[in-house]
Amino acid sequence: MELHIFGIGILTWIVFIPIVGMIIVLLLPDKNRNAIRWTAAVATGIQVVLAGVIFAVFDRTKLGINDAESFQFVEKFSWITVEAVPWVGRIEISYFMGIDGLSVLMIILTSLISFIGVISSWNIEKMVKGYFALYLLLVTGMMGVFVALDFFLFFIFWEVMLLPMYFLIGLWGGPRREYAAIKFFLYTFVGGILMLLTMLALYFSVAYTDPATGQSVHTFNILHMMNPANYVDGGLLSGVDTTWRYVAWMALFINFAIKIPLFPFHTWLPDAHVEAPTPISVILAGVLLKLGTYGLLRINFPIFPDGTIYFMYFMAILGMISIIYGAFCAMAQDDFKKLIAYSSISHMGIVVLGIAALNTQGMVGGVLQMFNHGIITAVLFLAVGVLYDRTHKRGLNDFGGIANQMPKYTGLAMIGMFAALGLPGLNGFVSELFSFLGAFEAYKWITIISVTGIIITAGYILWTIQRVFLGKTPEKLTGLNDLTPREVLMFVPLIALIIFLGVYPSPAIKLMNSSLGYLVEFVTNGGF
Amino acid sequence: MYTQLPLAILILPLLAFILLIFFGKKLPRQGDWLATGLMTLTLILSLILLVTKLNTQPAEAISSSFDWVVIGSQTISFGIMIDNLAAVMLVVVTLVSTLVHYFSMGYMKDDVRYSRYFAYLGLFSFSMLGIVLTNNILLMYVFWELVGVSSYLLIGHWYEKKSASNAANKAFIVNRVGDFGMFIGIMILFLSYSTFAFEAIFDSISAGQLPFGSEGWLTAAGVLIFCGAVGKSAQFPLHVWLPDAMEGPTPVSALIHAATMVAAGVYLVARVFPMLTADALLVIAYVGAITALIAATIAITQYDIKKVLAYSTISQLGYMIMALGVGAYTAGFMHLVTHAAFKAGLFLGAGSVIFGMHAALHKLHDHHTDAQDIRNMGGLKSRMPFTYWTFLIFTLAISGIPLTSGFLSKDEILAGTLAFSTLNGHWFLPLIGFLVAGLTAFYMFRLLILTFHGKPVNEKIYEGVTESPKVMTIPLVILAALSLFFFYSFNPFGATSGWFYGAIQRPLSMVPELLQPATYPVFYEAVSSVHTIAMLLSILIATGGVLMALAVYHWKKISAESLAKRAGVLYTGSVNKWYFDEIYDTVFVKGCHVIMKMLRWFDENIIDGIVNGSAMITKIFSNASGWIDNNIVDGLVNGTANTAGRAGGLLSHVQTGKVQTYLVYVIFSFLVLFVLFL
Amino acid sequence: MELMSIQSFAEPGLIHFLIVSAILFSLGIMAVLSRRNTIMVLMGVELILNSANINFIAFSRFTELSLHGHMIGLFVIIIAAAEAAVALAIVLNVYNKFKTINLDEISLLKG
Amino acid sequence: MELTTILFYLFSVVTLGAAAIMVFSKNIVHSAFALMFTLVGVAALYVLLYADFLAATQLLVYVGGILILILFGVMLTSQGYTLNFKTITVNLIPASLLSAGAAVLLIFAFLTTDWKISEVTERTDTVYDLGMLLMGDYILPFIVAGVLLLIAIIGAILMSTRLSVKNKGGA
Repeated sequence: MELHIFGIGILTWIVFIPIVGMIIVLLLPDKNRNAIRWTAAVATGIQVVLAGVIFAVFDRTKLGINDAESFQFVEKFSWITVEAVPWVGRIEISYFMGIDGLSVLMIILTSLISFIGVISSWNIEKMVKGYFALYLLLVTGMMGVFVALDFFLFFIFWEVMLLPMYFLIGLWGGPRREYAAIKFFLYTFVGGILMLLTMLALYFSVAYTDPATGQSVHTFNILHMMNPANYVDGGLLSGVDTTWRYVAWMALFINFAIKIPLFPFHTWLPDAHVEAPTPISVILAGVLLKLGTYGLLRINFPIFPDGTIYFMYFMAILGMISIIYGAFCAMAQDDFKKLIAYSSISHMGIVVLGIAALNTQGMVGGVLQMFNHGIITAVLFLAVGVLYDRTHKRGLNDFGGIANQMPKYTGLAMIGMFAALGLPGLNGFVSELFSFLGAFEAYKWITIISVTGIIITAGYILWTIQRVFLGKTPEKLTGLNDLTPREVLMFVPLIALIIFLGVYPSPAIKLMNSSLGYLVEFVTNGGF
Repeated sequence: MYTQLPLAILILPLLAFILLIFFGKKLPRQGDWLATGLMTLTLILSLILLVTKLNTQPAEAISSSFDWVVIGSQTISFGIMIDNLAAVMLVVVTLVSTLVHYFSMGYMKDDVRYSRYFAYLGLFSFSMLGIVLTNNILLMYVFWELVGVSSYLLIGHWYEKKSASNAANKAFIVNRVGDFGMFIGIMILFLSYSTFAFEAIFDSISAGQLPFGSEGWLTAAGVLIFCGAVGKSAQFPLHVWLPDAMEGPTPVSALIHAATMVAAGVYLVARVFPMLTADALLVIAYVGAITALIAATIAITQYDIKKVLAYSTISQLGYMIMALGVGAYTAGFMHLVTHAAFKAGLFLGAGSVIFGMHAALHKLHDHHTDAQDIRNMGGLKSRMPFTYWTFLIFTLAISGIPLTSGFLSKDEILAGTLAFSTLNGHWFLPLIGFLVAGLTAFYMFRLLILTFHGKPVNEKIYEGVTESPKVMTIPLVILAALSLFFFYSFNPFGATSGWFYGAIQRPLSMVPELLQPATYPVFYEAVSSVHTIAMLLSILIATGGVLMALAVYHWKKISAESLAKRAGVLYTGSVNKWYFDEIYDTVFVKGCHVIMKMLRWFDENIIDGIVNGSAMITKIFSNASGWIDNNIVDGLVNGTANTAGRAGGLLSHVQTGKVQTYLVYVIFSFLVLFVLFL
Repeated sequence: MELMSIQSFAEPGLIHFLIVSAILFSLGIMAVLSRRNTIMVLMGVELILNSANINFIAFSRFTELSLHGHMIGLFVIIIAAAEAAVALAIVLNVYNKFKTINLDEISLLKG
Repeated sequence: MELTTILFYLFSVVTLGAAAIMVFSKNIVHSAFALMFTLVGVAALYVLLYADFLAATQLLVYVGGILILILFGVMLTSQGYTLNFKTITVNLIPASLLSAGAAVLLIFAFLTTDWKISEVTERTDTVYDLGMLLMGDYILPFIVAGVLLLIAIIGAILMSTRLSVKNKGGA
């Protein structure tokens, strides 16, 4: 499947449209704020349209994962090639993009959340130009990570995403923004170094024979890294089940676990969320966290199937701890944003548990949960943002009786809350169901303990609803305006998706079913 | 016919919900006519369906389904299934729901969120009908949770009251605990059989496939699924939410917390009956029995009219569950149906009383007297004749007095337990069954007498109470009529000859032979042999209970206080509901709080501490090097700088102090030199 | 003349690179001399260093300087890194002391 | 025109244009970002000069390191929460005269000098040779550079440490 627009592949378009938007934003005069906003909206809007096109023409039967032939919308140009370096051979870094069932849903999610983020950024008044320029750069970084099939390219996009995020938190954030931004930066920086080291180790261990010239070529191509036949003799990561392969797996895993975030690596998340402005929280929870699990599935699982199988239980247990721990911590919070941040930890734990099961239900459930969680937390953070805009408060105990004041808002926010709670008929349930089903097949007791998380989740969500929406309206909260049309506009697509995917998730599942099934097979067979 | 009609039945209430939630405020009369009309239409369709189904031979289940999702290589399909059980249940749900809609038009008349209320009723009816119609345990779970949510929303209808929102939360969370078990049960079934459909699961079991190859897991699956019923049907130990749920509007209590939703647990057990092993059934029977006993003992000391009814509901639900557990399948389900009628009637009657009391208190501007406390009532018989007479019929029915529907079903249950004990020797079950029958008659007549008979406690209030409007009393009359025996069987002393027993028959057990409970013929024989004894005993005990109540509260021959004193610990235990709330509060709620505080502390101090600690270590190092710097390096540096500074001081007076000015000079000179040497 | 200009436009040789570097150098000088902000001055210095580097590399490409030019360029970059680190530390100290980093307000050197 | 020619002019324009923006922009953050483009452009020019390793180093050290340092400097010295990124120019007239003069003189000198242009050697890669040189002829400068870097790091850390200690004492 290929699709070109003006001779340029659709993936290049979808990745670099925000950069074009960024340049236009930078060229516009500072004062013309609306033009800047509209530029960003149009750029991300085009992305949404392109994502829609991808969704429509995507071939649901092709497998992808390790087979370059069955990736779709592939674009591959050699980018940096250095010939005949002594004792290294030819170095090859290519501009290699393509998507399969694993990434297509993430692309749709990224474009949608980015677009919604722009709408909710409309009322940012401080340094509008800089804000939107960084925002669009961030979007490019995220989108790029999801389409890159060359490790070097992946790494570049990964790092491109971090810098704008750092500034967006550090400049437009709340009172403790420096602390949060630096913490975020350090955490992800440590992860980045681990990934860089592993990338280099992989690079020197993998060489494929160029069919045209017969040369042995070192490559950053992720797909080549998946093939055990491509590992050179005596390479650091050659062989199966070696200590170094486990170490490399662990290094990558820590990098991704920081992003997910899994239990011991999670403390940057609550701080970052609390200080970040609303749209950035939305992006952070909606898309950035998914990069972690996406990286696990795209890189850890197929490149190191032996390590994955070796550490299966470890992952499942971390997932379980995250579910329960995140839920309890969420219950203990008084800050609305912190509560949602911890609930994200809990929900991402479900993703990890699902994918650690290494069977199709778990995998599909996990990836669907990534998508669903992205949408649900986006709604929740938007909901907090709406309240924060009006009252400049985030403490759960500062609210009460909002239901009487803002009925429309309450209705929409409650749907989001119930989706987070895993109510059947809303999308959170479907993915939790499949994740747990898959996990139960692999690990009975771990799953049973994890499922208790849904009781705790019900506890803190209902308690939150009670404290914020129900009860008598205190004096100071009277006279709040209900949602403006712009705010309704940012909620409605997400809520519609929540309900639609809750009732009929088939369109989403069909996209990834065959790819993920193949991934499971590929990993459980040890990479053959 | 069999696909369109059920679908229409399912969708009409949903339509009402959607229309009212979006346009409720804009419609005339806030759209109550729309909700009620659609519900009445649903009732008519359900009746048509029931009649058609009962007249269709053979009486097999009819189902149709569609593929919901394909995951991996497994297809999950959803669908509907109509068998006699479902058809009867449909009519029960739609009938009670319709009557409650009418009743609510009077009861909720001046409510602030009138249209919202009717919308939620629609949502509830939709989900409840979904439970009834589905052919699939996953879909049942889906609707199961949806009724939970609509129950949550309706209990919290007056959410300005803290107690209401607390009760709503409690109901939802306690139900979640039960659903947790059900969820795991569903997972076991799906992993073993790759399907969620009841029929397919039963087929696989009867073909000899066991979950994970072990009989223990089959029993476990049965018990876990029963956990869902324990939550929803308020069985011990998860019964605590139901009395609190009385915070909701009274018609809601009648619909959800008496007639339909709480009976869904019973319906669930009936649905999965073929896959329950003898061990699982025994667990079910004992849970039901314990629930019946606990709730009945609490009910005799309560004073809130709705609380008494709530505990009696729990107790009756325990009866039904026990009946299913011992194998008296039809009797249990029949009790569900008859109970739905008379308990809905009791609640609506109570609603009518509360409505009258409220109106009276409102006129007196009295906001302190509790309108629901039976100690504030008395003698209302003459003020509210319709309510009184219908309430009397319902009370007779629930007490199991002959000629009522309650007698028929309760009698069969008692006979069933007795038969079960003759087969297996579990004497505890019939013992509790008869004891609770007596207690039920006692506390229900206590309620009736204290409310309607005797002298009014407060003349002023008494004067203010008037009969409720027609829209509220007519549903009562209809339900009272349905509480009489001839709707179920023309023989007032034996239900087995009626149409109901013909329509609803105990399904064959599918589990391996060794694990099966006593087969139906064996059981039926045992029942027939003890039926007469059971009937006589039950009439005797019920009459005894009624007489006791009359003696204590009407004729005042025995003092209630002295009875209470003599009972001692039992009395205080009963008044305090056996301390379940307190125990759960200390163990679970407080425990949860302790854990969450601990984990929060752990998170903020230990994990974050490690992160910040690594920063600290770096800082210590830098401090150490800072010391070296200050004392050694700086010494040298300062020495050099001082020397240079003194030298510079000599020339300093030619300086302006601005670096860039110097730079201009420098570059200028450089360029000059450049030109000169070029 | 016209021919020549086209020719010189066509193939970038040594001169072209040198001109680029010269312009870059003068821009650097401009920044160093005219901006008040110390950090801007530092950036100007970076420009000057870069322009010098371009010269070195260009010479190593077009003359016999060969790889030695690269080596010098490498060392320039290294020294630039060290310079930037130290300079910024100084700037921070200055800022801490004077609460400003505008060079014309820091006139302690005034005699 | 050849591809390299086009690229040369393209990158020259980018480099010089960005440098000009850097110098003349009023906003220091803009300047910093413009500097980034300049540095990247210079790296591209290196590539055109077959200096691949230097290009990479330029990117890593300048764009990755020095630029970030500068940004940190900007962040840390912007006053309080009211972000004051504007900078003012001084000495405008002498500075522009001098820099224009420098440019003219330099270009004049470059054009008039008779450069000894040798045969252009098409190099495929330089890393190996550079490595050999670095470990051979240039071993002493290499070590000295290492020591210099170390000293710079220690010095920078010391200065900023004192900064934080003093801050603490002050607060």
